[in-house]
Amino acid sequence: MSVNKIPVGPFHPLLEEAEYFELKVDGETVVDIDLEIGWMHRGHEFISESKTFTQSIFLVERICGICSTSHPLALVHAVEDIDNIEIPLRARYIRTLIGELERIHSHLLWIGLAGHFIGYDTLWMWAWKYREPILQMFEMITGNRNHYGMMRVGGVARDVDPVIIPKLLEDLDIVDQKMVMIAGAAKDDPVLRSRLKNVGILTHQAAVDLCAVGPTARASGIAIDVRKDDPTDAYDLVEFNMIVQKNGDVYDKLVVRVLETLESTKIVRQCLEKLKVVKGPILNDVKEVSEGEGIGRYEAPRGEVFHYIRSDGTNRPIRHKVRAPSYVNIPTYVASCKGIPVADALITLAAVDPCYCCTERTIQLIDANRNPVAVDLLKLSREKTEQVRREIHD
Amino acid sequence: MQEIDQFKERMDGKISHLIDKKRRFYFNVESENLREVAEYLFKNLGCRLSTATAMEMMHGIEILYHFSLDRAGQYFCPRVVITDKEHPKVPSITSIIGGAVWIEREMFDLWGIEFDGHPRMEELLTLHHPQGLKQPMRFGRTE
Amino acid sequence: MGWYKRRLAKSLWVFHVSGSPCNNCDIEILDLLTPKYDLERFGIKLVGSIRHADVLLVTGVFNQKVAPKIRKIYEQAPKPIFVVGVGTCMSGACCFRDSYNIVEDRQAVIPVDLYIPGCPPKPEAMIAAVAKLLGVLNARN
Amino acid sequence: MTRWLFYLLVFPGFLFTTILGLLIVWVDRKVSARVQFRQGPPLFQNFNDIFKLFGKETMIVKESARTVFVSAPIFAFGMIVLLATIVGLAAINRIGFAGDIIVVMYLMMIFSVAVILGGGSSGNVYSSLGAGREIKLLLADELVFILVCLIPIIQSGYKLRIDEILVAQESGVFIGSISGAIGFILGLLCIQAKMTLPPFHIPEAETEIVEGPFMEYSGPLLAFWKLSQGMMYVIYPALLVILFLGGFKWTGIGILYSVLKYLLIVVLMILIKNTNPRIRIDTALNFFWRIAAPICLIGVVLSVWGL
Amino acid sequence: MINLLVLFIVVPLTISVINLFFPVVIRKGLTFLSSVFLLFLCYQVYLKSPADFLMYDRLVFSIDKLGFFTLIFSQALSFIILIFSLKGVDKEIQSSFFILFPMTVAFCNGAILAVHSIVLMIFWGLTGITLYLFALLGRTKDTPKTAKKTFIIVGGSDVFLILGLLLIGFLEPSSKMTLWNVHLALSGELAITAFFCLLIASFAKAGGFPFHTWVPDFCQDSPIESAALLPASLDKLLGIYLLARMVTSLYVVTPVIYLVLITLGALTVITAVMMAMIQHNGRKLLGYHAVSQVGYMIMGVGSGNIVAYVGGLFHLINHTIYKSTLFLTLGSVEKKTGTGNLDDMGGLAKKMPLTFVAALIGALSISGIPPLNGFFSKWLVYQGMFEVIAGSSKGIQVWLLVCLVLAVFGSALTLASFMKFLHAIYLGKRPKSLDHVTEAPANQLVATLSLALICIVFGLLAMPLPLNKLIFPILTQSGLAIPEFFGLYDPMLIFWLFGSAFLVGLLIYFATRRVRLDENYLGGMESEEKFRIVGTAFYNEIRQMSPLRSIYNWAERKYFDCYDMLSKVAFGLAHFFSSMHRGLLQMYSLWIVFGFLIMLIIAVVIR
Repeated sequence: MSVNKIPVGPFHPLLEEAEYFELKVDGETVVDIDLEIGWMHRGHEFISESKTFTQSIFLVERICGICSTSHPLALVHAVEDIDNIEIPLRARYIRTLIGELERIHSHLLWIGLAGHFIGYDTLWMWAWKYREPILQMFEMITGNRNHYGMMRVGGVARDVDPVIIPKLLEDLDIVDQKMVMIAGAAKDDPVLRSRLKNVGILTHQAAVDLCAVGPTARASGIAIDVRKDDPTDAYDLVEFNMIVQKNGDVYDKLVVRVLETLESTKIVRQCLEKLKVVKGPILNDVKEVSEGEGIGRYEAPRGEVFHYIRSDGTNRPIRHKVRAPSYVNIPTYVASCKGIPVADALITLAAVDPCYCCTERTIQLIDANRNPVAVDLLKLSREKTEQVRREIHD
Repeated sequence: MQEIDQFKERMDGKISHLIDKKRRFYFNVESENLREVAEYLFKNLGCRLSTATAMEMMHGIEILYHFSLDRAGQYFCPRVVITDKEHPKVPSITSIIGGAVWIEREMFDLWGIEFDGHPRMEELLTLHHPQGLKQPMRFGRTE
Repeated sequence: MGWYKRRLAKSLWVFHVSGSPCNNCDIEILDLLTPKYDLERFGIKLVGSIRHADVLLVTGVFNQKVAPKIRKIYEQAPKPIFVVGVGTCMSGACCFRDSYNIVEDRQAVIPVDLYIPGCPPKPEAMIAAVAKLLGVLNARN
Repeated sequence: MTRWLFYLLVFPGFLFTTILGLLIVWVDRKVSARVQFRQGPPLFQNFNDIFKLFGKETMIVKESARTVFVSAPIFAFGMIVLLATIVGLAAINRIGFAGDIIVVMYLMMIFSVAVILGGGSSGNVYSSLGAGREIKLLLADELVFILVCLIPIIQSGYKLRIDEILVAQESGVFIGSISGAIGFILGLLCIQAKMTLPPFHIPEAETEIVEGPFMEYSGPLLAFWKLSQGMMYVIYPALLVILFLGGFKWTGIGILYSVLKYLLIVVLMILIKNTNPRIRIDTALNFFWRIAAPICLIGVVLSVWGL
Repeated sequence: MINLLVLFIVVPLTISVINLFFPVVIRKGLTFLSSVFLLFLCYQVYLKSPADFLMYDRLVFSIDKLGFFTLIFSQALSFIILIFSLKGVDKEIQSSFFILFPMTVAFCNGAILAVHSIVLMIFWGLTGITLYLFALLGRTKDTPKTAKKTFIIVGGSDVFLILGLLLIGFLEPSSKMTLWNVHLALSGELAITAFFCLLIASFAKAGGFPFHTWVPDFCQDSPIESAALLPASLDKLLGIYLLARMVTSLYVVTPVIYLVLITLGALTVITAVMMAMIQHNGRKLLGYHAVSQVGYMIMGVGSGNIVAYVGGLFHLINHTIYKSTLFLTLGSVEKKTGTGNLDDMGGLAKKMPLTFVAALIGALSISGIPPLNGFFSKWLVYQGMFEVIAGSSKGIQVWLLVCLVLAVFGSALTLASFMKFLHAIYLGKRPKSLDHVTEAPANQLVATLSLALICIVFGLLAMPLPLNKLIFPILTQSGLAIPEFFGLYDPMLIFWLFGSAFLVGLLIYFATRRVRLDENYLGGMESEEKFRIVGTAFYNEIRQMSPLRSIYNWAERKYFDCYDMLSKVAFGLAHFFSSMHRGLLQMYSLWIVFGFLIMLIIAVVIR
């Protein structure tokens, strides 16, 4: 038997980020697989220790661009956990609203990319076309497409303008309608089904042993969801179902994500309806954080985000631990990728919706006064462009 | 919470410094009892190992394991304190929990904590690092 | 050569290099290809192999591990090749400036022709920048 | 001699097929874009792409067998030009020779040979993997393609010349019979696979093996591959039109019919392309050998009895 | 006047005997001289008309056009293989090799020239013995087993040959045991039995299904020069020569037999090529192809159509040419790298460019790529097949169409397995251990390149050279009409058109290129030795496909190998009987009673 090795990465069109897999193959069958990470490691946890809690929020947002509100949410949960800080009801709904909108956009993103990975560009384009209204809703609510900066310890930073709520609901209806269509297209397409069914199976036992979380675990029949198990924010006030499938193959992971998106639109609608009614403050001003430790968790689109904060009573943490969902989901490849063809192995690797930025976080925050200013950057950019142009003219 | 009471009863004498907050339960455990505690939490209680946090304190290096009891939304956090800062060494729990491989590798990588019985004690994030970055999270690393 | 540059400006094949970003710029770059922004209108296409590329879109702060690889990628690209730095990270290292693991002088790793600041840059900004790049190419006539 | 050079380089051959092919690729990209709610590229996009590639650097791998690496795409290009000339002459000028259909069938395999030689010579692991997939895909579709080609041969009374097959269709196109319809549908799938279009773009799967055999190619050499692929867009559907739809006519309303027949096949191919994910190589083998081949064999048997 | 034909046998045989007493260098020289002399002799024979030979020893040796056709190629091939063997044969076997070589040529010539049945039997048997001796020269651990297997299959088939020839002599006493102009009608059990006896002999010699199993083993274990000489060239020539004799001069064949032959041909093509695809050993792969190509010849010669007959004969010589090319290039590679395992090779195209070119041409030719010679002969066979099909009834049409599809698909499979062969040896990433490899020595290059050149020439000038000069005379002599296909498929036209298109491409490339050298692009990783794909694993998917998987597994357990199955049965029976001999008197008496009963029952039934 001849065994050869295929490198996947660091730059490979399969995954947008830099990572490096080494597939040991016999012909086209993957015999063994090894992963080397560290290409994204930026040292978040180290920077974080020099930041105030409020500054940290902006830093942890930049752990990952896709789940860019999950990390701040988990962080503020962790800080609130130290002193058991209560937050206003309206803020709770707004947090849930943002979180669920993000889940929709993240799942749509994965569905699209999964389509791209198996060479189904139409699915990609369709999914991303309907992801765009969600980003627009974000822009209406928070003023930015990504990196919203909405979370604060004790509440949220920005209120949802009641004027835009009807418009948001209207947009949501369209998205909902299209989601049903995409769900139908993705679930019932026989070719897609034959391509993904029984591919890269992660058994229930392996998922338990490898401590998988989120849709990866739920597709393998483990019914865990932080939103149900340890409800924070408004999750105990809204109605939704937990989606659990049995087989743990790529197809089930797809189904879990598609159905969860529909549940999320349900939650978003409930939140928006409530926001019409519930009035009140959106931020409990938290003056200081006492000594102690706190754990914050939030169900990000990829699974449980875990933040641990240890405070010594000052306004900065002495230890800030971040554990992103991909960090425990990616190692499941050892259980699901062996003995299957290369083509299947690659889609299986992509099926946990890996986010290496999250995995290799260890963020370190920077002082606020050293934060780069946008105007400077624009100037820099312009100068550079001019410089290039001058070079060209010469 | 009956699980916590059960656990306290079962592990009586092996755990100390109990902090029982709402849905969070912190306690200290000696490194020789760590595997027993982990096995009980993982196998008997059906907890999931969420992650482990290493931190360098004045009195030594602490490793705080986070076990999540998902059906109750409860966190069990055994804390292991290692006083030997130069050569920190702890028994590995990879043989009990498969998911601990990366978690322990990362702690070895960033703090230099060695895990006895780990199948592949190798750097996780700074493997083949061109500048040879070693244990960046330890104090006195550069300054 | 003027004729050729015009052809080049109308057919830019883009290769995406990710040097320790937060993933957001990468997703926004992909977003550019999708129905709402559709860069294919300008003849811009995402390619998988560096050998086919005309433009490298670089994102991120470059940690020390990935920097040599990015250099290698740049050297392996067939000339003429243009490098576009997307995001604040590329131009100013964003909030990662104090980390122990990033490269200070990114210009030394890969000579950037054009920066697009923003965290992440809005797709419209990127289209504007691409249009500028086309202008630059046309200006080389 | 001059006449043959004209055939080769201008009319059914090089220039005509190239220009038409690049326009058809534009149709492909445009229709795909419309299916995906996009605008799509401008009309002369592919010409710009090709001209641009001719001005780029050619990267050649130091360790590779350089001569093979360089000559493989040109070899493929030459073969496609030759194929275009033979098919075009038979379809339009009605100049054929005995057994030209067998020659065409065998010439079609050369493209895969060139892809494998070019991919293999670079020494790249992805290219090798892609070369392996290319040859497996060839095996998968070849069996069915032989059977598909047999159906018109049998229906025309064992004529082995393209022009005689066309003459035999003047009383009624072969797609009108049951076996002809079976042959046409499976032929469409075979052509999809021969052109490595989705769902059969297994050898050059971008997100798996990074364009496979074409991965190391750049500049003019890549342009030759792209040109060849563009020209395949002209030849292969045209072959299907010849075998099952009665070929092309250049008089009166016939022109419109000819263009419509051709576009019908192209649009069908684009639709198949855009509504299916890439399948695995073993699925492709299973599909062609165990599902398509028996069905096509039934078609052959039916055509023997003139159905 | 000395009989020229006798010289064909006497000269090499004498050289072989003389060689016994001289050192290796002189052996080589003498063998070479004799080979040159025989070639010259061939030319002399060509100048004379067949009638000239009728007066000499008509009953022992004679020559007609078919014989001459076979003779000239056996001389030419053995000459080129001799050039290859002049340098590079293993030191240990060199001395015996140059004794066996002329001997083989002599016996083979004897079999071709024999006109009397008894003479044919003798020489036929003798070639089998030299085959066995060559097999014994092998240096692998399986050599004795392979040699035994070869001897039993080929020698066993000799028995059938003798039986068949004797039966013909008995049925047609007027022929006086000659082989020419018998034209026996195929009716009656004895005639048919004789036909099938001869068929077995010819199939076993040429390696047709199901008597092919010795060929791959022989190719794997014996010296590679002998593999190129015997199973690839001389044995093919002999076997198909006999088949051609059978269908043209020995018998008047009925359509049913043609159907059987075509089916057997198609089966040979497809079974052998499917086995070839999954081989990991280069020689074994070529060995299976040596079998599969026989299928086309059987189809062609045995289809009863004149075009296909021409195609079959043409395919015979084409096969000997390109298969020798492939064996010899593999030989060069093996001698340089020291291994025959495809897994350990790769990327040799840069180190052995000329050998690669020869191998490439051979591979393209065997896969039937126009305008090379392999395509021309296959094309003739297909065309003939179509004529046969067009003239049959509908049910038979379907049957023949399936055979035809298998044959056409067989050549796609051939292409596939040769792409794997080429990729595994010459393309892909080169392992470090092969960095020292250099180009093959001059004599080997001369041999392989000249063979490759013949491939091209026979492909392009198929009509004027081999067909007009050698094959059409056979037809006229047998009283058959020369088929009407002039001015049809023109390889020269294809060649010129393709050449011009290629030239245009080259011009464009040279006008626009700006070359820079670089290492492999692997997503930013260094190009390391471990990142390589060997070609051998290409067809794992096909091997794993059900139901092919079980068939392959059976084949690897030798369920389809008649020799192995028979030997198993024989050993099983022997074991059974030996276990019965316990030495107990009661048991023996029981046996006697039992046997007596059986005889009684038989006697009763017969009455």
